[in-house]
Amino acid sequence: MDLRYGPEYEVFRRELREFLTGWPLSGDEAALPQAEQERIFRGRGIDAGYVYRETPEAYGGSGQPSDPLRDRILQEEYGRAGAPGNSLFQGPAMLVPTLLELGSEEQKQRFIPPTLRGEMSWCQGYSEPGSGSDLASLQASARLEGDDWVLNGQKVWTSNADSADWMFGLFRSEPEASKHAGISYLLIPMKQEGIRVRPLRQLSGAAEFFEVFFDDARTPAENIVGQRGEGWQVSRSTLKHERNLIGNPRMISDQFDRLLALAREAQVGGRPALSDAGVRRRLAEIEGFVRACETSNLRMLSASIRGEEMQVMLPMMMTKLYSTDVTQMIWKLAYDLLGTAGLTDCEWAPNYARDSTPPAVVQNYLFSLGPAIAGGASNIQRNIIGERGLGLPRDPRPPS
Amino acid sequence: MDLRYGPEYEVFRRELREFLTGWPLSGDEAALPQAEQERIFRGRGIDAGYVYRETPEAYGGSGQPSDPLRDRILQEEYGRAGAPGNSLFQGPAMLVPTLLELGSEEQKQRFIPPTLRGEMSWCQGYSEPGSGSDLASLQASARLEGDDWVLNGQKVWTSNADSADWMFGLFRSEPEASKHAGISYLLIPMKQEGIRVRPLRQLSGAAEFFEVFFDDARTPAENIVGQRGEGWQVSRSTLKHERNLIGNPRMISDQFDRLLALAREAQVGGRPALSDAGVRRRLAEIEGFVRACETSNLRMLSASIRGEEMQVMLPMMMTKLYSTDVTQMIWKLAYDLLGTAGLTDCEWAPNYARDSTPPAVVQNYLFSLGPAIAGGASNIQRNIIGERGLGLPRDPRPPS
Amino acid sequence: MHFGLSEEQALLQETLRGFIEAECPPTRLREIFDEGAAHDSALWKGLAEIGLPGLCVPESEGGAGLGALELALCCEELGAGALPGPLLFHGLATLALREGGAAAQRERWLPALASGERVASIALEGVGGSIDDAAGRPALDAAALTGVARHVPFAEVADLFVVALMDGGLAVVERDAQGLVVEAESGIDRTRPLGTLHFDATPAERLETGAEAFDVVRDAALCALAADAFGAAWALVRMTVEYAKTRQQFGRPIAEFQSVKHQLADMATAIELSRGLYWYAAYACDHIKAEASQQAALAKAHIGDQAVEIARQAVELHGGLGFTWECDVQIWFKRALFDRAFLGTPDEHRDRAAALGGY
Amino acid sequence: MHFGLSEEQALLQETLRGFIEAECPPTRLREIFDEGAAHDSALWKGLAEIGLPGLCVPESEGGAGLGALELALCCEELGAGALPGPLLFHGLATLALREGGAAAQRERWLPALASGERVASIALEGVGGSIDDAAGRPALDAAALTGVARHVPFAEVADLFVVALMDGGLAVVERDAQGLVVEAESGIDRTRPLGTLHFDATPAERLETGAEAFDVVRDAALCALAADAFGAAWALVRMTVEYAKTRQQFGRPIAEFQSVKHQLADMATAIELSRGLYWYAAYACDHIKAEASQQAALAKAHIGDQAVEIARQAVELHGGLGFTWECDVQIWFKRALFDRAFLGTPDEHRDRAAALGGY
Repeated sequence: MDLRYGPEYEVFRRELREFLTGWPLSGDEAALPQAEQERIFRGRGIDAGYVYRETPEAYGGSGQPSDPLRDRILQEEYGRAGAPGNSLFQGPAMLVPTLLELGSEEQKQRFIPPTLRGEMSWCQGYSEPGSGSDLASLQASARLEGDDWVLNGQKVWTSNADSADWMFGLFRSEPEASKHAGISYLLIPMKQEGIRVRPLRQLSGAAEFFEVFFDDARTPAENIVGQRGEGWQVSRSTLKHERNLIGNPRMISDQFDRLLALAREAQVGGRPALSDAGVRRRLAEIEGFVRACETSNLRMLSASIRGEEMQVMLPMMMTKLYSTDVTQMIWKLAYDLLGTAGLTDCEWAPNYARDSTPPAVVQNYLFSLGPAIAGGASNIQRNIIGERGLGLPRDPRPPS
Repeated sequence: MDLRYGPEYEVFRRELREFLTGWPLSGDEAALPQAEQERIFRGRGIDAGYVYRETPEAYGGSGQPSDPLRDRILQEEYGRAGAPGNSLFQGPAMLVPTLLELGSEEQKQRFIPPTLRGEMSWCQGYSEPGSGSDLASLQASARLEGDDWVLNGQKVWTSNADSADWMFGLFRSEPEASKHAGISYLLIPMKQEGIRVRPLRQLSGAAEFFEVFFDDARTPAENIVGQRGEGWQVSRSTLKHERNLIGNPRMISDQFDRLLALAREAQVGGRPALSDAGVRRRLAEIEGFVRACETSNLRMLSASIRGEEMQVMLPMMMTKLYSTDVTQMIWKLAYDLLGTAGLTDCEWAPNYARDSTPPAVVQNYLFSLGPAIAGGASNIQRNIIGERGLGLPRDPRPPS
Repeated sequence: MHFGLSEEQALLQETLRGFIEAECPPTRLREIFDEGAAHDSALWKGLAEIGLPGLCVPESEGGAGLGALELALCCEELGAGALPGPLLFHGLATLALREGGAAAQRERWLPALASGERVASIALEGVGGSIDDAAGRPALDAAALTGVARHVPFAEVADLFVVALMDGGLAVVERDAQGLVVEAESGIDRTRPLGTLHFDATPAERLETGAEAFDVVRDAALCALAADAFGAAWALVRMTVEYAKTRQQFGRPIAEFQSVKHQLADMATAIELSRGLYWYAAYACDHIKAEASQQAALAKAHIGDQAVEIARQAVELHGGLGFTWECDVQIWFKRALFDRAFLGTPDEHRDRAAALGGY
Repeated sequence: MHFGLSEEQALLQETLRGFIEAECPPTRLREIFDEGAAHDSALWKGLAEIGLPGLCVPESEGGAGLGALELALCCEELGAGALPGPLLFHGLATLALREGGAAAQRERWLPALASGERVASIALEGVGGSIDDAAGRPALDAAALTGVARHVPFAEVADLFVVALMDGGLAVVERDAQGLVVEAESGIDRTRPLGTLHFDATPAERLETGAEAFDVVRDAALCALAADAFGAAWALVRMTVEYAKTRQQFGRPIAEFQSVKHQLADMATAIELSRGLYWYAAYACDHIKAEASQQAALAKAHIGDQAVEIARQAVELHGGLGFTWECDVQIWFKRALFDRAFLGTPDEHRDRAAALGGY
């Protein structure tokens, strides 16, 4: 065990910090629209070998060898600087790795460069109203008619569906095949008559997701990734990339820091919250969980640096379930610390967040309920841990 | 809603208190052995109509009409006086009601009077090592040979097996019949060659239970309650009586009072525990659960007074699961309050209990783990609540 | 000895339940909720027809003369139906007038409140944030009230406010009194909007025995909120049970998955067994004064926590749907959040219960 | 950057694991446990042969010169095997001598401790009951020690005690020193018996830099206890997984019941993801002094709580069997109870962590 980064990486970090002093832009560039400024700085990052590191230069990346530790340093330093680096949008983060692995040469050339440049935006079409944790039961259909796929059905929980140029999605193309074998992975232009997008309001009142309705929408036959009926495997590859993004190591810790900042301002029973033994103890209890997340993350990073991912399969399966619970703990206490101010949505806004526009605690509290549902409900995660992680037998299945 | 008992019951309570001033015994009687004193005072209670109230006089009870409110008053006042009333041993509490409902006239005459007088003691033979929550899978066998049942197999978790004169138990008498239909309910003399009793030590170190081994043990053919193969139904009747004993309403509250007394003596971080906001809040949180138990109990008592048990079926199903959790909460906090004194078994013994021989908190803590297991594990209770209480479908069963 | 509902009490609940089912079924509730117009005058008129605004008003002033228990029993039904409207707070205001008002004050205000002709609300929280913290409340000097009261339910609708004062007493302020400015708050529960009252030398009348009445109203309010949360939690359990029976995943209703079934069993157990807690506390308000404050604090804290935890699980068991605005679960979830936070969080009431319980 | 075990560290764990599997399998463990003779000289000799008593002793005094991290890694294996014996405490005592002793003191005591010829233990708790509360500890006047130290592991076995003093320092007392009376305590964990030391003007030698060494030993001790609890908890999870696969009820292994499976998944998750907590804290003891005390307190509190909760569930999932003395679950359960309470409960260490964390 050795938590020092070593001289080579210290140099890398120093150079990177120097580079990041270039953000925010200055001079004439500072007057450009925000999106344009981001595009410029991201381009410089690609040229410097910091952004889209592993994507070949031919497709618009910087063609660097894989190096999870450099990735971590980049994440830390870009995060600290608040600078635009690797986009977290679904196109660059999920579709591009999938195309690199399974796309045709033509698809790679056509889709990857504009996606990385931010000129082509994507949304993901997986979930359906009837298919949540049991995703493979999806019903939206694709029928090959001449040179086109004809699409019908509905997708839900689609971020950015209102603005995206394209969707990558799963459709049932072989209705006769078994559940998992009848699905194809298609790329679909969003701006067409057969597609209608409706905002999906969350219980918090915000509308960050959309429903997408397909009514004889079309996409050319060649816009399929992988073979017909193999879409399920293709999408697993995407999910693998999602999982491989170990995630921002500071994500939970940042939330805990915000909780602490809130606790410094809050009152309990008319006295400062931090003078209350019960509050302090709840904070320290939560900090135990937060540090557990943080150190688990560090452990997975280490394994990935050394190519020993298999040795941390168990913690990798467990992380989502755990961090979901910890996030809920954090915002539950934050909500409690509001006292009766929790009765109103936006009343409380002391300087508790790092960024200048702190979302209300109430919003965070309500939002913290989401992860237990999204991307495979917590009960599904428990099945996976029990069966794949601990070798327990599968549930008895009903006659099918 | 009216929590006053009304004049008739106030008179009853006054007379009862007067009667209970007779305990402890005085004069020459005070010199008798404790067991003899208890026998005498219990006999006086029967004569006065206070003890074994609903058992006909012919069988040694006091032949009074059913009155749950008088029962409650008796429980409260006998409890306060620490006087011997209805025995909680399994003979009077479980076997006698079963015999009254399903025994032959001969069985009633032979077994009930000496059992109530404390001259014939009983143990219960239900659980087996392989049959815990799935009790009906029991394997101990009874084979009719001439005029005797011949018994083989093993029972476990049997209280008082070392001292009891008789056992009432379940045995598989019809090996060909289906699981529930092959069981008989038998009465068996314990003092015989074919029965061996071994103490079963609990994790706390105490040995309050026994294992009982049958090796061609015998009991006369007539010692069967109900018909051959109907033992499961007979035992359900016994369990019904067990459930109908709503239980001492003060059981959980008494434990909470002991927790409070302990908290008054304990230190946390070198200061009195009760000056600590976190401890006070945990106590009040637990008190919420305790009062929920107490008031639910009161509600069930009320329903039973008015013959409206059906209206409280749901809380009746839920009570065991809940009070098990609450008991664990109480002793968990008590154990915490010990601090490092929890490292040793018996070190801490301030005057926290009402009675003169306080069992150690550590023992209580360890013992509090038991109820989640005994008499149907908590998971089984949840199935019952879900299926019978909420009308949820049964689990899919494996092919049998 | 009867720890259960009398026929009259059961009938009261049934009547209100029937009214809500008929007049504010989920479809109508959804309309009101989305419009944010929580005071529906037709609903209020209907409630007035069955006498509910006068529930706690003495018979001599045209009411039913009932107490904290009957108010709480009604609140269970309000919570179960997530009924929009000021009935809970109106009931508490009438209780304050009954307990704290001189004869003339009672005669002056109560009849119009009993009939439902006028609507009252309560303003017990100042800027201190703690229910027993009087220092942050508005002050009454002669007959002029100055200060701020926050989180006042139906502040924009009520004709009359019972306001807790810095000196521990209570005062009555009319809606159209001079120097009263009402500012809407962006409340979390759209079935019960909130507002802030700003008083600037506003004419107000002190209730004769307001200090004693404050304790009565506070304790009854905690019971009423506990009951509302209890009703809301049971509604969420029922809703989730029904959803689990019909929602199919992996070829069977999710209710067949043992972990779902057990979660539902735990939710139902947690709420059902706390029913007696609010019953007893409310009964104590009416009949066992010495126990009322502690029992009310325990009931509010306990049921408030349980209800929100049940709501959280109800969201989770509804899957993606539960996370949407469309799904009615959110209406009850926010109802439970309101009941838990209004007049103080569980922690605050546990601190009070510990002190009142002598530990 | 490598947050994982080096080959040497992994080998250290494997070696100890192999030793325990071979020399103290459950059958042998059970014998030792039932006899209550937790210091088994054959086991100690075996540990000495693989160099473990000298783990934290500098190479110059015959040890391996390793640190708090390696000690904690060993403790994980000790906990996993519930190995009876004083190794954990002996290791901490050698750490105290290394950090606090003058050269002459190190040379005098460490070689015999490194070889395992003599056994040492620690006596950090006085009669105050709180780890940082010095007032209740024994006092050293000139070279005479007076007072009481409680909860001293292997008090009846150790040849040497490192004793925390009222003035914040540390002293060394030999077992056969005059005026030292050892009184056995009825400890909860039979793999690690406790005793009380009564000192009456007992000859003792002050360690040169004992006050600094106290902090080092305390933090290393908290990590070691966290690691022991971690190992014990994982052992309980594995044991329960195996039991659930074989125990049949209602015609199938209970592991097929979803609620059992999910409970096991939660147990495994709770413990596995806290591994890094003890790793990091122990690493910090060796390399990031500024973070060591807080991280050690958090790890001890967190893992101590998780392990006991896992043990409680392991008992429950073992059904009636889990409640018996016969069932090995109790051995690990009590091991976890010891690790949780020894040198302070989770609440106490959370209070310390809050203060150390600046909140």
